Amino acid sequence: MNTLALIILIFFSGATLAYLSSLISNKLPGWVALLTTMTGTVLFYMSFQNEQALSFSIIGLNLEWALDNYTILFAHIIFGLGILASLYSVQYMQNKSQQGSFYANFLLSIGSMFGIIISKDFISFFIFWEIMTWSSFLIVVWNGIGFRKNGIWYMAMSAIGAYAMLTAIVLINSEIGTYSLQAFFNAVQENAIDNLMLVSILLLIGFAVKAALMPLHIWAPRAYSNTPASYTSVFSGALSKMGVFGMGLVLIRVFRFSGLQDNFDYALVSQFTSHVLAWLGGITAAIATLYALVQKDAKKLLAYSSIAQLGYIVIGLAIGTKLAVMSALFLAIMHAVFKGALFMAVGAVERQVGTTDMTKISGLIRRMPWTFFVTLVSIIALAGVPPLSGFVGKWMLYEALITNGNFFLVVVVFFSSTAAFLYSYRILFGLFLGQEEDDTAHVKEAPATMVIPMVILALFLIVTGTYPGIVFEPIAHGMEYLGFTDVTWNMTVLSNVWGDSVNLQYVSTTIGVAFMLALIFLTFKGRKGTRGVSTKDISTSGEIPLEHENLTFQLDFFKPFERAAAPLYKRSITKIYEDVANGLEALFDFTRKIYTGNGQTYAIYVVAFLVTLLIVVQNML
Amino acid sequence: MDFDFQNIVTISVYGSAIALILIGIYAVLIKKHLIKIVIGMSLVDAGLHLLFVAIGYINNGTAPIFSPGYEDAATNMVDPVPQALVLTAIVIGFAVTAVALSLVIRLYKHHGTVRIDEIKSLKW
Amino acid sequence: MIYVYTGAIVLLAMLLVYVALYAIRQKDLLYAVIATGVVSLILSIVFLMLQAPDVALTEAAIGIALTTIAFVITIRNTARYENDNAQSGFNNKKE
Amino acid sequence: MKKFFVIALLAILGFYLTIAFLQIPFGQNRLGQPQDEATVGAYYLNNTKEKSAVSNVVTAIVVNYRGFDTLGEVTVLFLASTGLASILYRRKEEEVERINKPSSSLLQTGSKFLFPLVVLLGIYVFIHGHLTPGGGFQGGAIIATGFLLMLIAYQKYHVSHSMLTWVESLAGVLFVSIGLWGLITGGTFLENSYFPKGVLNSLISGGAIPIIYIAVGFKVAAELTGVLDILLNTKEEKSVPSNQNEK
Repeated sequence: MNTLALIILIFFSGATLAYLSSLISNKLPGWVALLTTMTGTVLFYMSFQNEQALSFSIIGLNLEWALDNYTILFAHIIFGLGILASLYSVQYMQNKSQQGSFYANFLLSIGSMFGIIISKDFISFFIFWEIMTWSSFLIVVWNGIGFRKNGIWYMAMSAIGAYAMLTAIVLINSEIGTYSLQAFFNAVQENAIDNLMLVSILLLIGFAVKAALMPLHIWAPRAYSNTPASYTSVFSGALSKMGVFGMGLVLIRVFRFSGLQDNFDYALVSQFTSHVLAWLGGITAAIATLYALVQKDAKKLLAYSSIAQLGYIVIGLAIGTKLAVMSALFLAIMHAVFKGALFMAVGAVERQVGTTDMTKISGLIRRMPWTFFVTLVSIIALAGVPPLSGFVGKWMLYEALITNGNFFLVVVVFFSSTAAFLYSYRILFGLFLGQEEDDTAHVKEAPATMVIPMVILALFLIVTGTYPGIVFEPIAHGMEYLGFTDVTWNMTVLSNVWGDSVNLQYVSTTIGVAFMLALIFLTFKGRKGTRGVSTKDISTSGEIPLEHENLTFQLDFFKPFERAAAPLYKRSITKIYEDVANGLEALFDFTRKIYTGNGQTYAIYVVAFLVTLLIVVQNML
Repeated sequence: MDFDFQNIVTISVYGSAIALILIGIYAVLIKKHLIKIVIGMSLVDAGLHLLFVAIGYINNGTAPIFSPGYEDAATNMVDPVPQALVLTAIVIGFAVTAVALSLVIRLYKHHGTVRIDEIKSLKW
Repeated sequence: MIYVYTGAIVLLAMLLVYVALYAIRQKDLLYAVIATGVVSLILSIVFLMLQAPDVALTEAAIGIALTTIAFVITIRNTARYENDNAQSGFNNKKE
Repeated sequence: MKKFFVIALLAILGFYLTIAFLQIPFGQNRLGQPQDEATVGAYYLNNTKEKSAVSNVVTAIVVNYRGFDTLGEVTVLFLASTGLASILYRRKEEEVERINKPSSSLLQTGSKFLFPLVVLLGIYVFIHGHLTPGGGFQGGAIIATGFLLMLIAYQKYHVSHSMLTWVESLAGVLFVSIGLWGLITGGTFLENSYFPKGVLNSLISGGAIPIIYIAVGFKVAAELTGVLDILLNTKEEKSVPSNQNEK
């Protein structure tokens, strides 16, 4: 049997099995999920070297599944995160009810993500895409709370994307008569598609929803913060990359290597679209960063941060030069790793303390040292500070933007990654540093099965910070599939077109030594001379707080900044969508007035319709 | 169109049938009293029946019955099919009218009125 | 003979429309219902003239007798005049 | 305003209807010669005499050629009477006298005199359905008018509902079983080949057609009588106070 079909089958039957096993015991589904993911992953890594294509036909539709290098790149993300998240999940979900449906959807979404990337025809692509959307939607509303607030936004936005994509697929089929992706790319090469731009833009809308691009991003913070953390790491790390996957295909294979660059109109429109997308990515990064700054909930903060990071990736893909695409794909993988680690860390805090509200927690560093270590490493990578791999991606992105002449975008990206320092410091400080509270004194470190996946991800970040070549290799292969030729990369040295180069080994050695010295100093310095007081009781400083009033410094952490940026927060996209929805509702309410309650009026409508039909048929046909 | 007898008959028969239909629809659409509406419905019925029978008619034809002594008259008979259809339709029309009238009675019992514009429970 | 036939059918057709209009315009529903019965009667004659004796007989039995009676019973149970609602049955006189 | 709109609509509708029907010449022979059998009507005219031995072609069509329609039609009638009964349903204790004033003795005597004659006429009409104009539907309706006379004339006169049910059910069963018998013996529902045809224009002719029409006659009579009885027995309502009527 074909391995690809076998992997899909394993995941889908594993989902069924997970649900059925929950009828026996609520503890079983977690292990079933872990076993399924492990089997699938092992099967994939055993067989992906010898490429196997599979094509079969169901009810007259030819479905083609195959692996290629671009696919393998994303398969690494999916399986890597999937297996770690399912390991993490076993303990994380321990005491929660209804694990059966959670794990069934968990496995369905992982399986369908793999299905999406191996699909070489639009039909199975769309079907897997919808399975992915639905399974993730069911996890978003899994805990049964906040359906109206969170789930409906996700569903509405996904519906917009799905309809756009379906329209594009139908248009493509009407032009070329087949659903095959390869035939579509060939037709693009031969300029055989009349309304190619419309098709591309519709496809891009469909992918932009999942990649949480600016006007379509509003579902993301709600959905990310409402899912259990063990799935959020997959959700934010891998599932959003499906949008990136699709955008890469469209932006690179259709826009950049279409064989139509000589056509002036076509080149103009495609470049315009790319520029718009790049700017949307930049705006997304900036705005989402600003929103991340003012969040009090760690999970929400990470959700906004995810949107900002996806913005960088979209910029890279939209710019479309060799270096930009490389940086985008590198950032995509790195984002999957560090955001997966961060969501897991926050999930661990949530499980041990019971909340992720940063105004209620502080000083967990001694209680949860491993989680602190993972968070520290991850946010260093997130902020793009040298010794870790985030720096590599940012470096390449800056260079790509500057060499391409997008100086304003450089400013935007620079601004948002600077602001990223602020929020990443806040999450570190809010959860782990500061005064240790009495009510968190009993907190223990998370269980080993939760810590190990996080630590693996953190170690991966450290290693790739010094040896980014490990990741560059599959990226280079993937880019060759997309159409780039002569992709060069180096294991440890970053060099740019101006002749400067950074040897990452020296950098990480230097910083590592400095870090060790500081750690030794701080360990021996101890806590002499500091006196612990409750941060939530500030009557000692002369003020008499009201009861139940939380006055810790965690509140209004960035108050001066917030005051400065206040006008920006006033205009929320959510409000625009809500206004549109309310307007539509009012319109439909107005339309409803034709139902007067008088049966005769309805009869008049019928006769009027009949007469109109008669006139139309008699005079126009 | 020259106005010979044939055309006069054509116009008067078809015209009266169509006029009956239109009058009936007018009553259904405009009249407020439910019984008037049901009257309108039966007028539409009547007009349709006339239309059907008129289509099957043949000049100087005979009824489709082989009366004793006229057993070979088949060449001169009017079309029996519309007549059979109308025969059925009249009986069904009575059933429909009876049910409609019973609904009128029921509505009157329930709402205390037979004016359709005062019965607002169709509002959505 | 053809003149008589033609004249009769044209006359009946005009009468049909006139009586139907009367039935629609009449405010006293009892009269309107009787007029509907008359429409059926004329229709029955027209059917007979159009060589459809079966249909004529059906229309006579059902259209004239039964339908009219059903209407009359309904009027007895509801309101006699088109303009009034509250009063029911035959017993009230028109103001 | 609404009135003018509707009149305009109806004018357009009438215009198109007139145009459409003026294209069908009135009184022209569109059947073709019956021997050609170009239309279904011509086929019926040409074959009824030999195949069914029925002189009334309309009867042959209603009962035999389109007999399935007739079965559906009597079903519709049955449904209508059932529907009426359920719409106008009333509990036993709510029943009141039908008519306030007793009828005059003239009406009573006349009704008593006419009732058997009317019923006899009805029976005559449906027994001769295959020979003369008329048949089960007409005869049934005539019988129903006879019962109507009695119902109007006598306050106490009551049609037994169980009797109506029995008559109707037996007639229906007869119809369906003749049809099924045709299915068994001849291969099609209502196949008219197993009864002796008889001689054209005699009372015993036409195979199963007279039997079916008699069954239909009884069934229609029972159903229409039931409908009228239900309508007549409806309680005369004094105006019901309703909030919609308070203006």
